[in-house]
Amino acid sequence: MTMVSYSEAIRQAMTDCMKQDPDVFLMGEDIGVYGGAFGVSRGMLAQFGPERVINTPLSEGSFVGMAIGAALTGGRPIVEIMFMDFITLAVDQLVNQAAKLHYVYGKQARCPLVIRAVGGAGRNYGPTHSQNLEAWFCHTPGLKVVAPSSVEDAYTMMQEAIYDDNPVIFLEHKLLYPIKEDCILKPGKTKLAGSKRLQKGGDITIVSYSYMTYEARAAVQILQKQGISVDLIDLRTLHPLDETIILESVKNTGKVLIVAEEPRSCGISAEISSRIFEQVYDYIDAPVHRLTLPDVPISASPSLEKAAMPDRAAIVRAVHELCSK
Amino acid sequence: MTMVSYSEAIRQAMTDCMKQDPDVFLMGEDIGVYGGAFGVSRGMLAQFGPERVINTPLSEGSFVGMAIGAALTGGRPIVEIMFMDFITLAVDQLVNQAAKLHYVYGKQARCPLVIRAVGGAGRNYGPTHSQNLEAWFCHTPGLKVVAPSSVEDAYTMMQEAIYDDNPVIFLEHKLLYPIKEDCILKPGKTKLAGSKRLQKGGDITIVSYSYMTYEARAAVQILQKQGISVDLIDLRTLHPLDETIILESVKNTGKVLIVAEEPRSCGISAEISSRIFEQVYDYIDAPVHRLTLPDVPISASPSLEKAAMPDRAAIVRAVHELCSK
Amino acid sequence: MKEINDKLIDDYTTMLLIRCFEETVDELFTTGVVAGTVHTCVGQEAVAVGASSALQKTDVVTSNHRGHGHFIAKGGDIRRMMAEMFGKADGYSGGRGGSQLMADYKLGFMGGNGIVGGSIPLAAGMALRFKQQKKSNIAACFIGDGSVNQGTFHETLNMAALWKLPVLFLCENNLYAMSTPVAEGNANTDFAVRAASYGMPGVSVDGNDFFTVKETIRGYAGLARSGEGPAFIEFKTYRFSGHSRGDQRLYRTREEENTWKKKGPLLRMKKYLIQNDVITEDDDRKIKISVRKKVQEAVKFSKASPYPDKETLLEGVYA
Amino acid sequence: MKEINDKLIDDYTTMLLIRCFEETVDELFTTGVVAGTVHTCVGQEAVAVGASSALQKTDVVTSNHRGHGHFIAKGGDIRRMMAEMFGKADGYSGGRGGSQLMADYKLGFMGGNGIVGGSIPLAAGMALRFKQQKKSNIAACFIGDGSVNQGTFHETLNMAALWKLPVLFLCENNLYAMSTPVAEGNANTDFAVRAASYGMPGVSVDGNDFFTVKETIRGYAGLARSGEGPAFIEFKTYRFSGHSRGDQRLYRTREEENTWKKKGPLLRMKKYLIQNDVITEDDDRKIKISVRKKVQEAVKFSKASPYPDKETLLEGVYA
Ligand SMILES: Cc1ncc(C[n+]2csc(CCOP(=O)(O)OP(=O)(O)O)c2C)c(N)n1
Ligand SMILES: Cc1ncc(C[n+]2csc(CCOP(=O)(O)OP(=O)(O)O)c2C)c(N)n1
Ligand SMILES: [Mg+2]
Ligand SMILES: [Mg+2]
Repeated sequence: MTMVSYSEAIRQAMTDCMKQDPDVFLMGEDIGVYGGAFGVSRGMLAQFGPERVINTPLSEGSFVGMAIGAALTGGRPIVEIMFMDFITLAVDQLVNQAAKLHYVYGKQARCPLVIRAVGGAGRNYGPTHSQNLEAWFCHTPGLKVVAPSSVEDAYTMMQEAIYDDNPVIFLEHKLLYPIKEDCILKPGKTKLAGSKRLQKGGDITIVSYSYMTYEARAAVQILQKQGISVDLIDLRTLHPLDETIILESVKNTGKVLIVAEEPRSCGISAEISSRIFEQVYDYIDAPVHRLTLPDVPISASPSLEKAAMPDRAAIVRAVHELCSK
Repeated sequence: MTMVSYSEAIRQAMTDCMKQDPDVFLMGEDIGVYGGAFGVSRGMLAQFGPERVINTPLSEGSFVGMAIGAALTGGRPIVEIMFMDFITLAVDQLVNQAAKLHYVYGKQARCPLVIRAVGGAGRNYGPTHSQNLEAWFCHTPGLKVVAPSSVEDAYTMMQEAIYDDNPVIFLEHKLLYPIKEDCILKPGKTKLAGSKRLQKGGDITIVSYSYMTYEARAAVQILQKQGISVDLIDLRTLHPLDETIILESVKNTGKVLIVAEEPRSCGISAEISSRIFEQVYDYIDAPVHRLTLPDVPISASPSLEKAAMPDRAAIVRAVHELCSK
Repeated sequence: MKEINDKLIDDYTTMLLIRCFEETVDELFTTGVVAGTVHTCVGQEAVAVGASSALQKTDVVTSNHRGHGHFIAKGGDIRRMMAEMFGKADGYSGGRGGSQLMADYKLGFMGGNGIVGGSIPLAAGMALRFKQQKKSNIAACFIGDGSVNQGTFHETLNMAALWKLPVLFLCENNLYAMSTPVAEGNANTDFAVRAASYGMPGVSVDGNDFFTVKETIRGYAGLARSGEGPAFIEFKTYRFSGHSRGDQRLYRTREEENTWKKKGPLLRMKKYLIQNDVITEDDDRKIKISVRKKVQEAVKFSKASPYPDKETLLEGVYA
Repeated sequence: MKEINDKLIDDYTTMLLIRCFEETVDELFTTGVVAGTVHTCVGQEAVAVGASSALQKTDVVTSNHRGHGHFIAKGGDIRRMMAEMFGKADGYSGGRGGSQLMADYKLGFMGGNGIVGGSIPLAAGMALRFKQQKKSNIAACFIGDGSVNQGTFHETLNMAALWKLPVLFLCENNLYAMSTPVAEGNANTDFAVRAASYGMPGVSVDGNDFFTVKETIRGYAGLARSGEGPAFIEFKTYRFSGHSRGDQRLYRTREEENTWKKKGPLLRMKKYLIQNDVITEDDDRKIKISVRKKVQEAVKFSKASPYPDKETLLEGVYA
């Protein structure tokens, strides 16, 4: 066992796949010598050369489109979007090309593409370098959206995303990169799986993903000491969403808190809440509670950024409130 | 009183505002001699000249950005996006510029911009000419999203959108354009208002917007004959959403059907459902039902397109099901 | 000689097939037999066929909204193409894509596109893949004059040139982007100059002359194939029909249309073939009849084909 | 003469102010006094000040991620700028925007931008508005060499030229886009050629020489003002610092940096001023001291300023 960080796990997964499969390659801005803005691909240019670690100009719309073209002809590109905020420039290619071509060309086209999107606030990078925009892609039939919250999942899910035959938006969170876990990373071709119960509990269900799961895990520890037992579910695959495990859990606890770092309206938290409402309404003891960003841009100022972001303390508060109902 | 079509009403509103206010002008592809793909601006080039009816090259990303620049310096541009599907190319400018600048520049910037987005299926135009993508913009703090469902509202709300000091996504539906109503259009500077009850009823609440409201109105007639009395609420303003009238209605009926022509996951219907769940949970007699597009691209084939789109028959069926619970 | 002549007749036949297919499609939509909208390429047949004649079978082609000609030239089965217009189950996309979104990956026809400029990076990405795999195939990307104003055009041409990708940008300049004349959409209408700004060869040629099209493409294709990188070729041509169903063509005059019709690619090709004794007037008639029959069969086939089963609506969203 | 000299001293002082501001900011971020990240323009001061000196007060300026210099040159209050770095309530954006997103609409500084290429259409839109209103103002759009590969660059330059908008695209080519050398991102590194492809004048000049910058901009600004349309000007320059906080500059050598430092804009300006008896060494020292004092005051002001009240979080999303 060794201590591995979240960003190292992603690098390791990409490296392992690239060693094994010549179809896998990287594209993105400053992913070469610089190793990417967050250093995730550091050293990979030296290892694999410029034909497979393609340092691109500032042309998000088109290098994503080129990756799609390469994927349609058998490549398995992994594209880094330096900050998820810039994925706005590639929305057309992702939504009108990558997401649709398999369906609209009558299943002839396959688009095995991974978009590594670096999302999340918490580092004072300001309004256009801190967003989580994954809900848009969950609203887009044909795309898959995944978000690992642990080091081990970062490794496994990156491999799974690479070998999936569909375009996958792979959400990474800035605040997760430095987090280390003691774990062994084993290469292997598993399939993208759905949500996962991280902790079994009977008083309340918490559903979260990405960095919010990290915060939720901390909150669960606090709550445990206070005698509240939480069923903690990490979404992992945000779209297409398999709600089975969530519904099961809610049937048991009767109470749910959904924690999502995203603007509130029309987000993932709303979708989960609605599905619970529709399907296990009879088992619910209290209205579902959503803990999200408010509908407001994310500020650079530490005080405003912190005020906007859900954290462990807010989770604990929300659980108390729900449990007192 | 005269018979006016939905597209004429929009043209009339734009014309009235342009006559009154030199800051108002149009931009878009083929809006000049051609009058726009759906003829909405027909004749306006002749009336106002090329300085105010600006026929653009195929550069959605940048002409939207230019409109934003003009708005920031006091203009009131109205931009036509020929098919809403192409708004994908302007997402960056809308989300990272227009939506945020007022907030992030500390309230100095104002961006009074109207984006006329032609959405909707039903005309066999296929996967990239039939989409409704408004939920993305409801997920974007700083944007307003509105969708008139009647001729009168088309006129009034277009005026309101033009005089609003924020960027407004103005959703038009292809199938509404030819619809005519007997009405008088009066110029005036009212403010964008929220949802509206179109019909009072006690058995069930239906919430819908845009063309789906048109279908819902037809369904309500059918249901009325069957002895089911519907409280019909037309959303009109999709974002920021004021749910007050919906909640009131639900408190009274205890049952809700939400009808939205949009991919199901993370849509507007989910947001409304969650808000109901959160706020009037105790008044609910049956789980909220969402009638939406499935999470699938829209096909060109009439049979598949029809199978995907909610219509009056599906609404009637859903109401029956809900009322039998 | 016989071989060369046969090939010429083949190409001429394909041009006629495209013409007949498109005129038939136009009629079907205009008369409401088929719903929706469509973009036909009547008048532009020399570009599609000249290109396919210059390229190799293993090269790939991407197309745009006006892509029936490109598809037929690449070997597309007109029955399945026609069935797709009808939205039928036997259509290339099983009714899902419609006129703009058909493909045949086995033939290397990588599909039409509903987004102007959308296919530009796709084609370059395919070329990138060829290059990574050290294959000698190339990608040919059909675009219109309107698409050169999309950001993807700029971004992709730069990267294609930078990485010397084997891709040809084949721009059919038919003088209008929908209703907008080229000079109303472009400060500089000399598109070949743009190529220079990316450091790639750019040239403008007569797109209504089959031979010019073919030879120009063959030249640059050879360069691309041998690692010399991409090229941009502009073909001056004209669409005889409106932009799409319902276009009243208010933005241009009937005189202009007539002038161009006289310079049409089919007339010119026919004249050449007859003058050079490749075919006779009678051959020409026969070819036209056979082509018409094929198209009529395709219509029949399409009418008989069922609509896609609603039960399949959710199938194929994911691979 | 006195007037001219005073203006020169003013401009030199502004350049020194920018330098001192940026070095201070760099230190504050590097030492962790301030969190987040920042892009400083040390080494590029001649472009910002040359431009402001050539432009008129009523002209507007848009900027990018590396915009402090542009803002100070346009008259920005460095106390409120510094407070914005600190994320404080007295910052230009009340802590909402941070280093990249500050504006002063009254001064005509229309803001920095977090999206590379994002401000290009904005500037052209402002120019469109001036044109519609028949004003003689112009818009100046500061961009970097990396931004020329964004689709917005292409789309906007075409429209700006097409409609003869009074906008100048001022491209600071500092040889790198983050870590990517210009030749690794551009097939053709001669950017001025791109302008020609849009039918607008394009020129490349020494961006480290204040006088060259000023005169070049003055010329094209005059043309734009009188209805002759836009221009693209490339300024060759160099950023002395890393791209942003934490950049180890592995993509370039220390020798290269030193060569450029010797060609730095401040050294050259000072040399000119002293050689031409506009200032003495002693004046220079005094200016530097006064500038340092101002910046230190700005830091003090910023430290004293409160963080924005959390209660205001939701304020100002809508106008
Ligand atoms: C991004 C985008 N914008 C607008 C349209 C609508 N549209 C389809 S074709 C067309 C004109 C294209 O002109 P050009 O590239 O010259 O091709 P042509 O139709 O002349 O063959 C337009 C505006 C579209 N499909 N995609
Ligand atoms: C659309 C977009 N892509 C990437 C980035 C990240 N980024 C910020 S500045 C920069 C380099 C810009 O280079 P250049 O335009 O030359 O400006 P310079 O930093 O050299 O002043 C990059 C990649 C961004 N902010 N926006
Ligand atoms: Mg054209
Ligand atoms: Mg640079």
